[in-house]
Amino acid sequence: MAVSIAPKEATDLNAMEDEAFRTHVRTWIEANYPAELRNPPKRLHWEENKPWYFQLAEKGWLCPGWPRQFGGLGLSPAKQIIFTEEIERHGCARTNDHGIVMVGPLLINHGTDAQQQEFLPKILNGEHVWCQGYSEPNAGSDLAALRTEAVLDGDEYVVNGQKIWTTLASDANWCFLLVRTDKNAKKQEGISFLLVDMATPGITVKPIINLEYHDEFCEVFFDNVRVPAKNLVGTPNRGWDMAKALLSFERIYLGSPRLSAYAFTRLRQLAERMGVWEEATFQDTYGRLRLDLEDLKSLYGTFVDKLRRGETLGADVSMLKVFQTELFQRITDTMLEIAGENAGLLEPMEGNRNLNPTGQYIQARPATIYGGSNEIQRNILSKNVLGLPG
Amino acid sequence: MAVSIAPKEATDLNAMEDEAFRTHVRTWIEANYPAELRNPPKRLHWEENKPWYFQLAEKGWLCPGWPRQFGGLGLSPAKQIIFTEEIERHGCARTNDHGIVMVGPLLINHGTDAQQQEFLPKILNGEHVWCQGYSEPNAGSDLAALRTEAVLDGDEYVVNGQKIWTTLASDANWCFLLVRTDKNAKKQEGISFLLVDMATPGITVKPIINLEYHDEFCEVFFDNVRVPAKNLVGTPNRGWDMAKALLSFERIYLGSPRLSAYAFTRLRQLAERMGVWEEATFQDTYGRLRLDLEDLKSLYGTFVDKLRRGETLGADVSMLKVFQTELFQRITDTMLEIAGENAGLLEPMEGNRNLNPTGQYIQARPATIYGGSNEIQRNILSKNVLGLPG
Amino acid sequence: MSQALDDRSESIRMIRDSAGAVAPRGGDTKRVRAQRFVAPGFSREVFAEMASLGWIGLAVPEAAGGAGLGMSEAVALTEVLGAGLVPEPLIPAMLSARLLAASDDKALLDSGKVVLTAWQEKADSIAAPGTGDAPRVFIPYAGGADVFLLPVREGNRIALVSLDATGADVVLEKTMDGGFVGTLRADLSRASRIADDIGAVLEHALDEAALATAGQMLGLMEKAFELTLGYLKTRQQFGRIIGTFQSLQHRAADLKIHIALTRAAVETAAAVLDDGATGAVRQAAVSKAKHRATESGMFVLRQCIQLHGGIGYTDEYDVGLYLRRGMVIMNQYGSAALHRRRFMALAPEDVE
Amino acid sequence: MSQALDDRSESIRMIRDSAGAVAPRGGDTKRVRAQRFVAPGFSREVFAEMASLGWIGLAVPEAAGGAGLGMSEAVALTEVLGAGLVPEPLIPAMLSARLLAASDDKALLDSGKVVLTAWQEKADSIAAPGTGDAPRVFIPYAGGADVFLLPVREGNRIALVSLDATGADVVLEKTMDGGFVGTLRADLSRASRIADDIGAVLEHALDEAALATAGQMLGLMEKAFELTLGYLKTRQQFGRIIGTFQSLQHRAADLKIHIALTRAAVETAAAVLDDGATGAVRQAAVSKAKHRATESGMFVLRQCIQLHGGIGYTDEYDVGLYLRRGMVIMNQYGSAALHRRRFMALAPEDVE
Repeated sequence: MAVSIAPKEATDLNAMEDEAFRTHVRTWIEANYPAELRNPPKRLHWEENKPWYFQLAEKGWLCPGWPRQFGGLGLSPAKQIIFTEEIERHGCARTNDHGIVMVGPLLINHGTDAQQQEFLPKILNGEHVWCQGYSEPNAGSDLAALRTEAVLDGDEYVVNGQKIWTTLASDANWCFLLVRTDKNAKKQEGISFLLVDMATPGITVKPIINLEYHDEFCEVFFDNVRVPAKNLVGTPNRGWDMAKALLSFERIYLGSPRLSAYAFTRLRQLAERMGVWEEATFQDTYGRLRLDLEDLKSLYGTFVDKLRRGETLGADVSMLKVFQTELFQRITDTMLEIAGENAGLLEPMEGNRNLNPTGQYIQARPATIYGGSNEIQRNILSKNVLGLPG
Repeated sequence: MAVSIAPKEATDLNAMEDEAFRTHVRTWIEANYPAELRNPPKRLHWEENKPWYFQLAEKGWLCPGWPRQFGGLGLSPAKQIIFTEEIERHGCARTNDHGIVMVGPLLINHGTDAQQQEFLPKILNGEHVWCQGYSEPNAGSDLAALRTEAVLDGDEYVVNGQKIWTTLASDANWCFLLVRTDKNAKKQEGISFLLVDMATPGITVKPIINLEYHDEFCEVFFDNVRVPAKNLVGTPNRGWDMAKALLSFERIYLGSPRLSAYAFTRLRQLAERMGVWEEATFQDTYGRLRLDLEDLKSLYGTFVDKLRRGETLGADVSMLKVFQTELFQRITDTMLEIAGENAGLLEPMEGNRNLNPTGQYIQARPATIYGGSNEIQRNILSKNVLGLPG
Repeated sequence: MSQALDDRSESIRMIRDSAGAVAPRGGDTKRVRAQRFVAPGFSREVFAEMASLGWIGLAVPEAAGGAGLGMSEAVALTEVLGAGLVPEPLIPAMLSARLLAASDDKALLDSGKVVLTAWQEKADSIAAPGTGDAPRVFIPYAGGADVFLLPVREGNRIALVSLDATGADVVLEKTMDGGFVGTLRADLSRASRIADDIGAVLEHALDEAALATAGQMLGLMEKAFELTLGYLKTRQQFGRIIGTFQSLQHRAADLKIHIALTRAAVETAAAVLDDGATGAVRQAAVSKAKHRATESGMFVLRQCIQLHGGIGYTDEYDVGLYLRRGMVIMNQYGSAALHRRRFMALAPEDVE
Repeated sequence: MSQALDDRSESIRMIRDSAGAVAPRGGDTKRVRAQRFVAPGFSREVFAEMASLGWIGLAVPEAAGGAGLGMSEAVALTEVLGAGLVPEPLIPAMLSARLLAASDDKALLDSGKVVLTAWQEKADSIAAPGTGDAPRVFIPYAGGADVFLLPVREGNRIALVSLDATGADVVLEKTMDGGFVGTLRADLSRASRIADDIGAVLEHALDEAALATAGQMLGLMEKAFELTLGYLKTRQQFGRIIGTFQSLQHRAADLKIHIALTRAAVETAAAVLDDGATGAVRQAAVSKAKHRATESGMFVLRQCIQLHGGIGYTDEYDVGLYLRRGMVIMNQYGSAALHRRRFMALAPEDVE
């Protein structure tokens, strides 16, 4: 028998008119989202995030894309887009969402009934907070070169190795992990998907201090970590294709104009504060950035339209990630250029979180690196979209 | 006995003080250079150029870098730089100078006495006008892939093949040619240097119309062209190193700020004519370009200083070519941007040769391609200067 | 917006197909090359064919004698014609058709005559002051006109007069692409008044022409890039297909992004206009599209030359034709700077 | 100019060598890291060593108690110290030394005290209005000052007063690189006047400080690029040394060009100042160098992070230290925009 999890939200929101739905979502967000957490300057930790997370869970809105059969909101693509737009418009912090956007869809598509029954409810109620164990010190852009290995020993896998750039691993109690289960297979083959309880003995999490002096990313070390074999998702040695499919979510997410759009509003505030807003040369720079942003929105819109029509996105979605992240950087470059000596301050200017050129600037740096560096994205575009040879 | 050719210029100009020498050169140029040929919009043909060419020859100033023993001016590096600066400052057209800057030095360094005695005087008196047969349809950036072959038959080489991008071949009566004389050798080996009379039967010159609707470049076809074996320069199959050495002249020449500097003065005139000169945004764009130009001049100066000290230039001279040619393009891009519908006119605006945005723009296009494309220059920089692998 | 686009997809497809009649699919440039610098710079036969296909009055309502289609179809058409390097002055003729539909001389719309509007008084402009005695400049293919329309200011209104081109004082200049532009010094005493108050219609028509030109630039970019990709996939240097060089691959990826941005901006703007937008909303959409098409268009065309190397600099090879056409149209109906300024001068609430 | 540089090559070499005492050759960043966010943000011992090496008064004439060297030596020194990420406020101290040499309190020059000049009244400035009661802002490492110098306007002249830092109202803010800047609200009633007319000297000193900062940026660029080249030559991805990827090779070539342009601009400017240039000629040379150092410097530092990939974003790896220091100094003594405007406002004949 197929798994069935009762959704918390009793209403089928797909039945609402788009604009009514938008208002409904907006109203609820405005009433419930903590004001002091709007547009946070850094990625929030679980401790800061969880009141909002549990509020979403309580409302039944935590997993808007999951089918209602699995306890999700079951929104249509078009409605999901509106939902996301409203979340972004309000400046809600990104939550610890790996369970929601990665593990959930993974298990819904590839999990056993038992896995679905065990894990999905605990994502929905916030009991399990997930992190993603993909990158390794020598397998960053070249993810398929990963070497963390899992060897079957009885009904357990024994995991040894190291992951890096694991976002908010220190907040997570579960980890979905790419491991090598066949060392003799070709690179992309022999990789499997494991679900690992972070409390298992042998796991060490070490935060990485980044250029923001913040600890969003971690290293995670695995030393003879024993994982039940039933926690392998899908077919052994066939984890790579599942992992790649999950990354397609990330590419459209990273191509969303929201980061650039937010930085852009702050650029104006900074320009006004620095007294350059009225200058013709600044206006010209600002106009160029603004038109880039508006055209990015138009291009993004064409991809969103595809989602709305239920189409899958092709490799050309990489265009968004490249242009968005580089625009984000150019906007924040401009911030430093006009900030005078404030370009060197550690904290927001005058205690005003909206005047934080250095924070924005530093935040923009890794955008062109993570989620597949822009060099990788351009490789994808040239080979998979333009058909240029090897 | 070594060759000795009496120089026309009786005075040893090296003995003059630098500033006196500069004035001397400048005065003579101003008195003798045809006013209507200053800063010509296109490369001049021999018919237009030759009065000035013969004037230089008559004065004995045609070959400032050649030793006095070979009939040159014998200028020191420092004096040569001043000489070139004055030529460029006045906007003298580039002459059909391949004999002067390429064949002369080649023969002086590698020619036999007989070759020197036969060819050098005829360069000095303007009887021989040379063109350079290097590039081929499938050997452009990859020059060493050339396939035009010369097979020894008795005391003659029989040449078959095709050259392309031969500058002003239709004006030349002699050609120095890179040919393959050993088909079995490795790519760079088996290449020789031949001197070919363009009147030899079997040679066909076909001008290439370029984007300016001008015929500066030609294709040259060789069909069983018989060249005396004594016209081979240096050691057979060892022409590649000589050819490369001659190209080093070109790299500093192509890095000279003169094209950018000239275009830059015209940008200002155009801006004034279009009524945007006073605009703050234009001033900002202009200021950026101007500072780029000034910094290019500073960098160029450091290389010229090396020449002045008699040092040889390293591969890092490619930096000049890259930055200069791309600056030249950015300046002319800006011209089109402010020119309104004049950006589409074939001829200079209002019959004023100084208002010729489209001519300048089109002229700037091949600058990043010829003389080793900027892609090739960046390869050279990364490998030979920065030591990056492979 | 995108729903509207979906609804129109059939008429857009039909327009694209029909464009093949004039812009050969294979991209044959023989006719285009033969036409260069041969007065009037275009073929009257091909122009007549365009008229008979209903393209001149494409966006004019059916009630006023047009085809009743919209800007989504218009930019699809100018894109295909741009890719085909078609020289015939369709966009100027469409502009005139808009004016004629609002005039007393609707018959002229269907006459098959080449009607060009001499609206422009200075370079880089999208406004028609209507100064009566000002020379009208940069009229595309003015040598081929049968009739000129002239906006003429009368107090607060702009009237429209028509003038037989025969005997008119027109001075022609050659353009980079083998065409001509003309300056008209009109003898208004010979003109006939055909509308009293054409100002708003003209503003609308100029916006449409700017957007159609952006569509044309999109066609140039697409086709030049297609040629370039083909070249990258076949040309060998250093014993390798040059398309395997990563620096060229990444540049090609950047060009693709700029083309995609341009298409999104142009098609979005067309949808906005087809939704009936007026005033600042219309201006914002048009300026955004024309700005992008000019900036990204010239970037792409420049780089296509560079990626071709030496051969790209020859007249013989087609890619240069696209650059030269780009130079001619880049600032028609306003440069990137003009449209950037216009966009920035609009209130944010109108723009978003 | 280049002759002058040749003549000075020996003293420049000596200065570079001696800098090794403070900026370890191997580029060890342990001391620098340990100093971060530890008040006052620098080591008084190292500062004292700099003083004893004669660096504070490097460009002050020997007759006035300085080392009698010039800006060519100064930029060579700040370049090496920049490459070593040395936090001690040498450039501000050199600026103060210039003023002290022209004051009645020359003894302070040799006192070994940390003397900082509180000249700045607003962000992004290179002019000292000398408003008596204005808070003085962005004083580097103000928490470590023993004495503040303040320019104070009196009619057409600018006087100089000194103020014991003990008990002064200084508010500190942390900077990205682990240092501090301070705002001083001075109680002028506690100050002593030490010069009556310091305006021209201060302008000169500010130009020198801007140029020395350009030299410091050059050092940051050079060292960050060196680290990056090393990384490109050793790091493997996709089974290859990443330095074999052409797109990264070409980017590295571009960075090299920007570094070379910066060096040329900085060293040329230093030679111009050492030739005794004044007024507009001096300003043009300095603005050209500071503009280039800021624009190209931040470009290079940004790209060095990118070329490192993820590891470049960690605090643990050194390359990020250079970016953060670059953020702190990029706009000190004037942003790129300020210097571009200043350069453009000068008459061309003064500039060339």
